[in-house]
Parts: sequence; C-alpha cells; structure tokens
Amino acid sequence: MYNDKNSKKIVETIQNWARSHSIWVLAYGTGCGAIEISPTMTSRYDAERLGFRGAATPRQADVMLITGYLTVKTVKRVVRVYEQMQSPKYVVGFGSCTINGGMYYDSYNTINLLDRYLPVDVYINGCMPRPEAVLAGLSKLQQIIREGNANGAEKYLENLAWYKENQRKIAPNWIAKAPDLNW
Amino acid sequence: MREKATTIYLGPQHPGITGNMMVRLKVIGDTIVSAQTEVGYLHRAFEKLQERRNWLQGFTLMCRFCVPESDPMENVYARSVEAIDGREVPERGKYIRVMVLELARIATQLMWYAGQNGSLGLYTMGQWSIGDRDYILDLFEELTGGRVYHMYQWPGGVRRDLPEGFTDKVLRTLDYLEKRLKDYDDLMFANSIFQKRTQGVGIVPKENIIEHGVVGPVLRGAGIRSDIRIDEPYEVYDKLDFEIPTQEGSDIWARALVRRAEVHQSIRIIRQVIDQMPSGEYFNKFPNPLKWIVPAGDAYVRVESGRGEVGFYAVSDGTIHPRRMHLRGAAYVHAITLLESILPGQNIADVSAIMNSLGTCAPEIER
Amino acid sequence: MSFFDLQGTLKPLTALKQFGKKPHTLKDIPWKKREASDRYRGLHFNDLDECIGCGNCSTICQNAAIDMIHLEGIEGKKGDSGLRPRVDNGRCCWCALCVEVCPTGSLSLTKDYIYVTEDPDAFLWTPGVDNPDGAERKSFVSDKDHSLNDFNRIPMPELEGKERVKSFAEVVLGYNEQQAREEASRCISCGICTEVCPDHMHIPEYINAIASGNDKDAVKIIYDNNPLPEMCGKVCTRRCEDVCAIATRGDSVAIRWLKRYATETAATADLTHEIVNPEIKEANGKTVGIIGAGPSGLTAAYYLALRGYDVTIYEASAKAGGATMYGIPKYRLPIESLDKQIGYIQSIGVKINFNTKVGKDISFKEIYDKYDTVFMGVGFPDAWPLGVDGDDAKGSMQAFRYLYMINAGDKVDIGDKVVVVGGGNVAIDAARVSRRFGAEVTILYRRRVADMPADWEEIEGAEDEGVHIIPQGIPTKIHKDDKGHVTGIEYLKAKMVADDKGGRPRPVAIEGSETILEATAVMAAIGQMGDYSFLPKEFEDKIKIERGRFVVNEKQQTGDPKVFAGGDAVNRTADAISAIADGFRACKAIDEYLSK
Amino acid sequence: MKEIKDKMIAQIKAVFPEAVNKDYDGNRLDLTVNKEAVPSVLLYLKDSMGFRHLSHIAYVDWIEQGEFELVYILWSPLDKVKLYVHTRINRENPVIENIDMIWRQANTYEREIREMLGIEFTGLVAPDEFILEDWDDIPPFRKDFDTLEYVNRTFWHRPGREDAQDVRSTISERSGEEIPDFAKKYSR
Amino acid sequence: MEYILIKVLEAMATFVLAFIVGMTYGGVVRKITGRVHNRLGPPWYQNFIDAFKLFSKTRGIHHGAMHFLGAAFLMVTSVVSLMIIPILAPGGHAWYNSWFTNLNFNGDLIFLIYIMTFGPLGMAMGAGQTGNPNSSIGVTRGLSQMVGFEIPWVMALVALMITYKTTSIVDFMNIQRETGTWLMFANPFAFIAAVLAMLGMFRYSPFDIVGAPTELASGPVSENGGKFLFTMMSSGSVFTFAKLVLYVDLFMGGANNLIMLVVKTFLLYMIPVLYGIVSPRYRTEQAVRWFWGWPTFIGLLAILYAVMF
Repeated sequence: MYNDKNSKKIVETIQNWARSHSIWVLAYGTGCGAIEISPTMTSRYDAERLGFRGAATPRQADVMLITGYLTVKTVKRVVRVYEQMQSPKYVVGFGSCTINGGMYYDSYNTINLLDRYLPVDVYINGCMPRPEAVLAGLSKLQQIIREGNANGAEKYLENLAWYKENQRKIAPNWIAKAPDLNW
Repeated sequence: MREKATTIYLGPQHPGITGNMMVRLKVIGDTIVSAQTEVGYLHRAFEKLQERRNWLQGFTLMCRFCVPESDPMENVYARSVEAIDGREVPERGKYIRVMVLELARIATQLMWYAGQNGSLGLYTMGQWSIGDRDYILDLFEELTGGRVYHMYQWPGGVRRDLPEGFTDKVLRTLDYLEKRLKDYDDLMFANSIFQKRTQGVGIVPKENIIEHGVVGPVLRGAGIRSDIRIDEPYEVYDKLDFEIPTQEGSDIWARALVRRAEVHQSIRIIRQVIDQMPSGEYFNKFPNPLKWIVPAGDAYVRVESGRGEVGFYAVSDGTIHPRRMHLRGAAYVHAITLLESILPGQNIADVSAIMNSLGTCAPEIER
Repeated sequence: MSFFDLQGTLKPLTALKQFGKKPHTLKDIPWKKREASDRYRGLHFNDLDECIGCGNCSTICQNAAIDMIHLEGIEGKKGDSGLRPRVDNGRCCWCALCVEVCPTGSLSLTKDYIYVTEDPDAFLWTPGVDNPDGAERKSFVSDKDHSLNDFNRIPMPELEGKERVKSFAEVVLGYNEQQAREEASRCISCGICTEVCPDHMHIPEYINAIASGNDKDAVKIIYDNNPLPEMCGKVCTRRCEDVCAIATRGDSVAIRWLKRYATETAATADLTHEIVNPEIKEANGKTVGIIGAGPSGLTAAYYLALRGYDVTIYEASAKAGGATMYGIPKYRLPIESLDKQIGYIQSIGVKINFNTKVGKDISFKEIYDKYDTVFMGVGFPDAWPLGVDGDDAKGSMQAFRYLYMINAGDKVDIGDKVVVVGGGNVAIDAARVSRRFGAEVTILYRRRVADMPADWEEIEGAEDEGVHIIPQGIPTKIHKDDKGHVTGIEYLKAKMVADDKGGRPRPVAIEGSETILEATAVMAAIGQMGDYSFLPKEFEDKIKIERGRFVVNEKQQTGDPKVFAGGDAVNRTADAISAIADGFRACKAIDEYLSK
Repeated sequence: MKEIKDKMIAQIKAVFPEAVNKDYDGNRLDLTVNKEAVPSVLLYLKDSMGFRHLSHIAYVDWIEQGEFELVYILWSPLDKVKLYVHTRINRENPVIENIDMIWRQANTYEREIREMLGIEFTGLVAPDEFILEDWDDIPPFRKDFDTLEYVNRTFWHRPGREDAQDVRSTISERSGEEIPDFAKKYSR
Repeated sequence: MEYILIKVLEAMATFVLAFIVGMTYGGVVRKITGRVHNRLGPPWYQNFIDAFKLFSKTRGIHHGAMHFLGAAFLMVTSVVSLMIIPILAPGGHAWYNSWFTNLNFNGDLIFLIYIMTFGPLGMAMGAGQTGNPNSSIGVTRGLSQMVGFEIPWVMALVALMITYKTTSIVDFMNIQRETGTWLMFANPFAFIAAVLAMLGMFRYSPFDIVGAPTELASGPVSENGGKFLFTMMSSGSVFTFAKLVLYVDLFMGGANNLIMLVVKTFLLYMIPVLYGIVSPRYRTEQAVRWFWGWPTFIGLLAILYAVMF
C-alpha cells in the first residue's frame, strides 16, 4: 500500500506539512545576524509559536541559519556541521553577506557567495535582517517545504564533487584531511 | 593515580558559547585542568578594510565590531577622528550621544541578563529581558533608523536630531523597565539557586588584575572604582551626576550586582540628560566625504562600554584614507588570557557562566 | 547547604504571576507587516525623474553595491548622464550614506524591509523601477539640511559696491588657498558639467587636484584643452555651473573661480610654462595661417604649435585677445592677466602680426596661398543699432563699440545720464563701465529681470554699484535736442504674454504707456554682427555665409576644405569658451587634414 | 595636568635620556624610544611611575619608511595620564623583545601582531596560529598585501553586474572628451 | 484465550493513552512555559508534529550497534514500567475493574525501582558509543544525579512498605480506597520526600544538568537525531506519564476514571514544571548534595514516622 503512488504522495504531503511546522534551528551563530535570532526566538516575536525551536546539536537540527558573513575558518566548521545534520535539512542565508559578500566583499577572510559551498534554500534581505524579516524568511521556508521544493540536501549530494571542489579551494589542507560526509 | 584528561571543545558550534569562538578544555571529571581560547571564526579584517575606505566610509564598519553593543564603537571612531581633525561637537550632539550610549548600555546589560541566566539554565529571564530589550531597540529604530546597527554617531556629532516626542517615549520606556527590573530582581537576584551558582565562582584574583588589564564591570566587581566616564570624562559625563557601583568578591555574583546597579545608574543618567538637553545644533558638518582629508596625526580614545574599556587608535597620514585603525575591546583581554588563567580548577558547568560574566564578545576580539 | 533559604526559594515563584498577564508577543507577524519607524533604513527608492545620474551614490558606497546602469526609457541629456543607480542587495548594508550624499535628494530609503527569495541572483534592486510605489513609503531621506553635500558656496571676496565704482580695479578678489580647497572639496566629481562645457574641459579632475592640494597638476590638466584658462576663470559664461549636480538643490560648485584660483597660482608666463611643461613636437614644416587673435584663433594656434606646426596669426588690433581684450571691461579681466596668457602662448612659438587687418593690410588671397591651411577666428566686430527713431543722434551709440573704445584707451563723452538698452552681458558691462565714469545709469530691458541673459552675478553686481534696471520696457524713440544730442529715450511698458508654442513669454507693449527717460547717452546692446568684407567674392561663395555666420561642418571646416573657421563668427552661443572649443576642434581637424 | 606631565617627562628623561617626547594637549604624554629599550622603559613606567594599566598595543606599517611602528598605550589610574610609547622596527628584520612578563595580556597582542604583521617576538610562548588558519600569503595587515586582489583570486563575486557603467566615461564618450592620462588619477 | 486477547488490547490501549497524554502534557508544558515567558508559546499539539517530523527524517546516522541500545533501553524501560503500573484503580464495574492494570504483580514496586534505572544505563552505553564527550559527561551526570534522587525516593517507598507491609502497587491503591485516606496524608513525610525526588526524576530545572544545553549541547542525546530522537522523545513522554501515574497510584489514591487521572497527574506534574520555570540549574555535585540534604532528611523522617506509627 505504501508503494502505491497516490498514498505515497499523501504521506509525503503530510510529512512535509509536519516538517514545515516543526523546524528545529541549529544554535550556531556564525555571524552578526545571530544577534537578531535571540529576539526572534524570545518573547517579543516568539518563533516557537510557528514551530521553530532551538536545537543544540546538528544531529537534531533541521535548519541551519547562516547568519551573515562566513569567515574561511568558519566555513570549514559550517560544512562539517551541515554534513552532520540529517536530511531533510535546510539552509537559510541571512543578509547581504551570504548573497554577494556584503560589507566584507573585499575582506580576505570572508567568503562572498554562500551558494558555492552549501545549497541555500532561502535568502533573507537585510544587513542584518530584523526579526520580522527573519520570520518572513522562515515562513517562506515553511512554504517551500510544504510545496516539497526544499531539497537542498539532495542537491548537495548530487553536486557533491562541485561543492567539494569549491570548499577545497578555500581550505586546501583542511578538507583534504577530512573524510567526505562520514562524520 | 593520575587520571587521563579528556579534551572538550566548547564551540564553535555550541549553545553555551557566546558568539562564534571556541574554548578547548582539558577536563578531568568535571574539573578543568587547562583551557585554551581559540578565536578567528569572526575575523573580517575591519581594520584592513578601513584602510581601503575613506574617513566617512570607515564609520559604517565600526558598529559591526561588537554586535550586541555597537554604539561605543561608533563613539570611539567619531571621537578619534575628531581628535585628529580638531573637530568640535555641538553641545546637543554630545548630550544625544550620551543618551545613545546609556541606552546601549542598558540594552547590553539586558542582553547580559539573558546570557548570564541562559548559561545557568534560567531561561525565563532571557525571554523576559530580551523581550524588554526590544523596546529599547524600538527607541533606537526611531532615533537612528536601525535596530541593531545604528550608524548614528559620526565625526562632528550625530546624524539626525531627536525626533519629535522622542524623549517622552524614552521616559515611558524607562518607567516600564524600572518596573520590570523589580521582577528581574525577584526572579534572579533573590533566587537562592542563582546565588549558589554564582557566589565564589569565576573569581578573578585581585593580584592578577593589573597583568591581565582587567576593565569594566569585572574590575569594579573586584572592588576597584574605575570607570572611563570619571577617569577620563568624555562627551558630557563630567556634567552628570551618577555613581560608579563597586562590589567586593570578584566573582560572578559581584559582577552581576555591578551590572544590575549600572542599569539603574544608566536610567538615572538618561533622565538627567533629558532634563539638561540643550537646544541648538547637533552636528558640525564635515567636508564632502569624498574629498575629506584628515591631517596627519594619531589619537587613542577610550569609552566605557557595558563590558568595559573600549579603546580606538587611529592614525592619519594626511590623505582621504586612514593609515591605520585599531580597536581594543574589553573582551580582547578578558576572553583570552584572563579566561585561560581563571578557568583551570573550575567546574565545566560554570565555563559558560564565567564567559558571560567576563563580557565575552567574540566579534570584538577578532574584529 | 542545609540551611533552607525560604525567601530565595519562594520569591522567584512570583515570576509565575506572568502567566496571568497578556503576552507581549507580536502575534500578527509574519502574516502582517509591521510598520517600521519614520526613519527606518529599508530598501532603496529612487525618483527616476529627479535623479540626474551623477553616480555619487555609487562612489560613496563602501561596499561597491551601487552600479550605474542604462535604463530603458531614460536617455542622457545635458545635465543628466542617463544612468540610474542599481543596488546590489547582496552588498548593501543600508547605511544610507548614498542617501546622505545624493545631491538631488532623489534617492531615499523606504520603510519596506522584507525581501525574501530562493534565487540569489534576484537581489539586484533598481530603486524606483522595482518599487514604483516606494515614494509613499519613504522614510530615510536626505533633505537639504541633512545632506552631506555642501550646498553653500564659499563666498567670493569682492570689493564693496561703493568702492568698485571708483576705479577699474578688479572687482573679484579671488579665493585664497584655503577657500579654494574648501570650495573644491564641495565637488562630487561626477563630470556631468563636462558635457555642457563647449570645450569639454576636465573639470572634475582639476577640481580634484585642487582639493587634494596639487595646484600644479590642476593647471596642467586645465591647459590640456584650454590655453586661455585664466581668462575663462574670470569671465567664462560657465554653463557648467548651471548643470552642476550640487546646483540642483544649492549653489553650484564655483568651477570658474576654482579655475581662476588654479591658473593664478601660475603667476607669470614663464611660471606657466614651467608648470605646464608643454611637450612641443618637432616642427613638421607645415604652416597654418590664422586670421584674428581672439580666443578661437589663439587656441588653434597654441595647440597647432604644440603639434609642430608653424603658426602665424594676423590681428587687426594692437593687442591680441579679440573680444576678450576689447569687449570685456578691465575690472572683470585685467589686461595683465590676458597679457600673461598670450605671452605664454607666444612663448611656445606662435607668431602674431599685430595691427594687420586682413583685407586692408594684407589680402585674404595672399594668406590663403601662403599657408597650408587657414583658420578664421574673426569674431563679430560690429554691433546692431537700436533701429528706432532718433537712432542717429549724438550720444546714441553701440555699447560694444563703447567698450572697445574704453578698453583701447579712448575717451568717450557720455554725459551723466546713461541709458543702456538690452539685457546681455555687454549691456551690463557698458552700464557698469559708465558707472565708473560717474554717470547715472539705467538699463532698459524688454522682458523681466529674471529673463535677462546676462549672468546673475553681473546683474547683482550692477545693482550693487547703483545701476538702475527698468524691466519690461520697449524703446520706441530717442529724443534729441536741437544740436542733435540725446536728451531722452521714450519707451512703452510691456506685459508678458505666454507663448502659445511653449516658448518663453513674449513682451507685448501696452498701448498708451509711453514714458520718457532723460538721458545724455543711449547705448544699444542688443547684439553684434560680423564683418566679412575682407573676403573676396570668390571665397565668399565657396565658404558660404548664412545668417551672418560661416557655415562649417562638425570639424569647423568651411565649404573650402583648406579653410577652417571658429569663434563668434561661427557658433551661435558667442562666448569665449565656445570660441576656444572651436579653436581646439579646428586644431584637431587641421592636424588630421594636414597629416593625410 | 601640565605640571604632572612635565615632572613625569623629567623623571623619564633622567632614567632614559634617549627617549624623545612630543608635546600634546590634555592628558596625553608621548614618548618615542628605541626598540631595545622597550621592555626596560615599560617595566620602569609600570613599577616606578604608576602606569599600571596597559591599555593597548597598536601597530602601524610605515612601508614608505621601511618600518613597523608599535605603540604601547599606558594609563596611570592615579595621575590620569595617558602615555603613548612609540617604537619603530625595521621592516627587513622585524624582531623585538616580548613583554608578556610585564603584562600577561600583552601575550594576546603579540600573538596578533606576529600573525598580522610578521613581527617576531623573542621569547613569546603561544600557539602558532591565533586568528588565521592555514594562512599561506604574506601577513595580511602589511600594507603591501592587497586584500581585494586576494579576494578576486580566492573567492567569487556574483555575476550579473557587468552592465555597470562609469558615469564619467559615459559622459566623456558622449561628448567626445579625451581625458589625458595624467589627469585620470584625479577622476573618481 | 479471550482473556489474553483483551489483555493485549488493553496493553496496547494503555500505550496509546500514555503516548497521547504524555505528548500532550509536553505540549501543554511548553505552552505554560511560554506564557510565563511573556509570550504565546507553541500550540498544545506541537510535540506531536515534532515527533512526526523526527519520524519522517530520511537519513539517520548511527554509531554502531551499541548506539541503538540507548533508544532501545529507554523504550523498553518506559513500556515495561507502564505495563506494570496500574493505570486506573480497580473498582466499579466488573469489566472496568481490571482495566489498565496490565501486568502488575506482587513486588512490582521493587521491580519498578530497578527498571527505572535501566533506561539511563542503556543511554550510557549508547552515549559511550557515539564518541561525543558531551554525551559521556552528560550520562555521568545523569547517573550521579540519579544516585542523588534515588535515596529520598527509595526512602519514601520504604516508608510506605514498612507501614503497609506490601510491595504491590495495587495493594497500596486498595488500601487507600479502603481507608479513604490518601497516602500523601497518611505519611506526609514520605510524600514530600517523593515529590522532592520527583524534581530530579523529571529533569526540569534546577536538576536539568544532564542535558544542559549551555554546557553539554544536549548531553546524552547529542548524537541522536531523526528516528532515534523520535523513539527517545516518545518513550520519554510515556515514561513521564508512567511515573506520574505511579505517584498518583501511590500517594493520591489512584484514579477511577480517565478525567480524574488526567487531573491528578497534571496537578502533580505542575510541581516540577513550575519550579523549573523559575530556577536556574544546580551543578551535579550541588544537585546530589541537595538531594542528600533536605529530601533525604525528610525521607528519614518518613521512615521514622512509618516505624513509630
């Protein structure tokens, strides 16, 4: 019965609905946007009423918020953390820095284009995005998940070679030492 | 028998770390035997970037130095450029700056309320204080146009005048906060578990204060009455009446009491500022920013932030670009050598609380 | 530990009372947008019609977030580069510096702040196109008080009005170094001005050089395409300042005064030579004959000489400079200044034959045959008469002739009551010169004061000096006494009638409003005209003259390929900088023509 | 304030005659010393003159003069005097004595300076890497390190912005103006 | 045969009931916490969505066979203890009488004390396998804390056993029904000691050191995501419910019907929850010392009380 196409579709719809209403956010403040996460998650904006909740470890998290710029040193950790997360998993890019480098476009230590290193599902405009914008971005993510289009994890696996090549470009020694995906 | 030490990496992805940094701990059981701070996860090379930007453009980067408390950074930048350039700030501009700085101090301390209690497991406090901090951010938004990054104080004064009816809103918010601070006291300072967790923990030995360059609430928590606002009064602090709270004990509890008292003092200062606010200009215009040449020279100015002394060293070689800018944050010394020296012997459960109480701010360390 | 802290256990429990209170969560978010504050720095908005595409936003942006791009439907025109800003929201930090430096105030930030998408390439944001309704939601704007642009010009030190009329001393004193630096630093270096400059001088570059303290470089840049910059720095009509981006909301940058400042630092011809350090090419053996040592002739001569040509100028008067020497009163342009510049031009090998009137002292044919090419910068030596009754009276004269005679050192009897008819610079000059001879001067002009083609500074200066202006008066008759001397001028008052075709309003005389002004001299300053009698008929046919001007192509070449022309006798704008531009263009064309 | 400063200068000059001071207004005191003298000067200032707080160690690259400059900024809590101690180090052979036994916190500054400028501190005990990781270029805070060039080499800029025009050249193209090369450095 | 079938159905119904009530309690607690936090809080059914989402995770990483033990032991613990604890008090109609008593037997209280420590042991093994130091430390803390609260807890039970000379939960319920006095009034010291031990048992603040996020990420469950976490979460909810029912059975006279059961367990549950909302957490040694302080003293009193009266 489960293999029946229709029922599979129904199950998937329900699963996606549940996924969209229960999103655990990895507690990893990679950049300055993290400062607006605390208001978002606390009493004034209360993201928990929409199903968002902090997750302490990557194993339990569904979404990683890249809150702004990523330094080369952080990218390595972020990639590792991302690979530790369990699919389906999502990445949200916060602010200018993840889109095209933002303020730090000419800094030797920050990457400019996040989507070269990780598959990003939603970008939020702002420097930094204020909680309302964060919530708007997260509800956009919910919508994408409901529609079944949030397949960053699959994209990452499909294009793994390309992502790895890009990651190696900035961290030649580090990624080479580390095993692929087997965290 | 010597036990084998386990290595624990506190961070960079860890809910207990403040910001994006790492502390490598060697522990035996629950006791730390050695600690090594590792930073660099947030290094954006601001100072390098500022060398590529002109004197005005550099100002936009300043508030990003320390994300939770951006205004002291803007203030040191503005004042260092004013010092080299010989630029005066109108009286009203100075008062507005003091108001912004003190509002920022309250916001920082509210953030600290959240962080300190979060690290001890009292999440209710964090939910309250960050929610209430948002009202201050609303004030900032109305005054400066930005919630977190204000980009408001610049050389020569401030960017815009106070909007109409702003002071009334500030006073209303302060009244609300004072009411809430009583609730905070009941929940947090009266709490016996909080006292048990903080008293006698994270002691900064008084003999280490000088060699570690301890500043701010940590210094005052060790019983030394030192504050840039009275040591080297800037803006209009010499015209205001306020106290510098100190505590003996030098532990997390003492520092918490200092910070608590500082919030009250800040409220007091803002009330005075609003009373004394002069009318007139708020900004002495600088020349066209594209062609603004600051004469050669250097200056080091300091400001008392919520976490302690923030210093800024600026050098001009007489062109439209700064020669060098260099920031010294309070966390720069606290979170590395001081933290490394006081962590051994502490319980692993207290690391996060100690880091919070030292005022660790990762982006400020690495810049 | 065994001690039980009752208060410490129970007091925190009071926090539970919060359960009964209403939560302060903003529960409409994210379904409803929350209004941002009145100063919020959200997404950009640009008023596309107001924007002039100066690109200052793009320059100030420390994130290199703003590109200037062509937009469909927006064409460049004078005073508008035709480009519009596009913000890369993947770079922007919403610091609003772009708003603060926008000279027109067209750029602003709005209260909108939510922009969420899956496509990272969709963050290029053209303000005004992507949010056409943004005007209603503007929040962070830069009005005149807040703008970082300095809208107030450094005032030019001048002689007092009463002091001025006592002598022909130069009225404008010039900036000192500090004033010049300050004024130069007001410039935003957009370069929009260069397009309207007939000569396309490198304005942003030399102003920037002044601002950064490199006056010598400024002089060098100025001399790149203008050999008479000090003259321009004193009397240029400066159309550049009309389109100055700063002038959209304030005083334009004093481009003319800055040029004046820079060139005055090169105090002598020798010093100028040393600073400019011109690179003179080896003589190539080709020769150019130039008729008229006016601005166009001198320009052509200078740059041709730099390119290695053997250049000879024929000048009818005793001094070079043409209309700038004889048409401009000395309190505006001292003779020494002009002499210095002409001396410098001569110093690089330009030969000038003074007092040689072509057609009288030497025939055009002779010159035509002697040189490989001929350049004519003959100007407009004659003026239009007033053309009313009594025009022939003694004391009725042309202002242009009057100025010529004064500048040549002749004495002219004007009595003590002078009426100048006209509203151009010549009229004002004549009026102010007459004032310096102690006469009471009235200017009679057909239209309103605001319509006067003269520089507003000149008009103000004239008023300061006590010149009386009667606008909307149409002269109809000159009264004279028995001896034929002028006694007065009769005029009709006029009202302004809007032009049906959309042109500027026309003055229409009001019947029966005749008024008589007493006068001892009436000067007509209603235009000049050319004198082409020196041209033999054969050339006149070939070269072609239409409506009193030579017909030339865009290379200043006349109907005869060997003959080039420039200056007032060619262009309609009839000012020195156009003449210089003509000369410069002609120089390049001659170079091209002769190198073939 | 003036008297205190004068007295201090006299006291310093008596012990370190080669120190050069510069006059400033307010509470600023400015000294320049040889790099060899730095530890002894700082120790004397700390122990005998009350400059107990090391506020900052700033570093500047004066590439034109071929020198690095270190500025130790000290604060005297009692006299409320801020003291700048400048010292210059040759760029070719940048070595200086470390001072983390005077102030332990200097250790952090020195680690940073070592990494960002490449100055060697004799006797400094600290992990090799501070902020950077696997850095393989010249120390980034040297003036001859071009960060934008490094970015272009290492990272990407998002494509799609190639249609950007320069205002100045758009106008000069339209009007036929030819900007000479020597003037171009003044274009914006 | 029919009897067995009914028993099996009953057991399954018990499990479903425990799951639903436990998860709902979790959601309601989050809601209440949220309201005290001055915010709206998630809907009461949020925990179900979370659980279903975890169940729907497509990729799960495990760290060898031992890793499974963590989740498996927890599940076994919760299910077994649930099966032993009588849910509703016997009484009323005949068919009703035997409902939800499941597998209880004489001496089941002793077995319960043992089985309740079984889960953490499994966690310890699983956590050790993950290689995550946070997990290992968390487990160590969990065991230490368990040692702490087991003392007053066992003392309270011993006091009851001494008084009533039985180790069967059903017996205790019968005694309460027969005497009409709840044991919380019969031996208040035992009840207080048990409630204080309960604070530690439910791992709310101030005794949530086991998985304290700011110290240990999420402690023993750090390396568990997806279906592992789902298993732990649901068994945790069931276990919570089981423990609450046990308290109700022992001290509050059990419940005759579901409504009574929910009311009683919920009220009881609020004690650790509300205290947790306003408390920071104790360090491990502080927690243990706390349990060995007042609660143990009260437990001793309870035994004395039981022996004397």
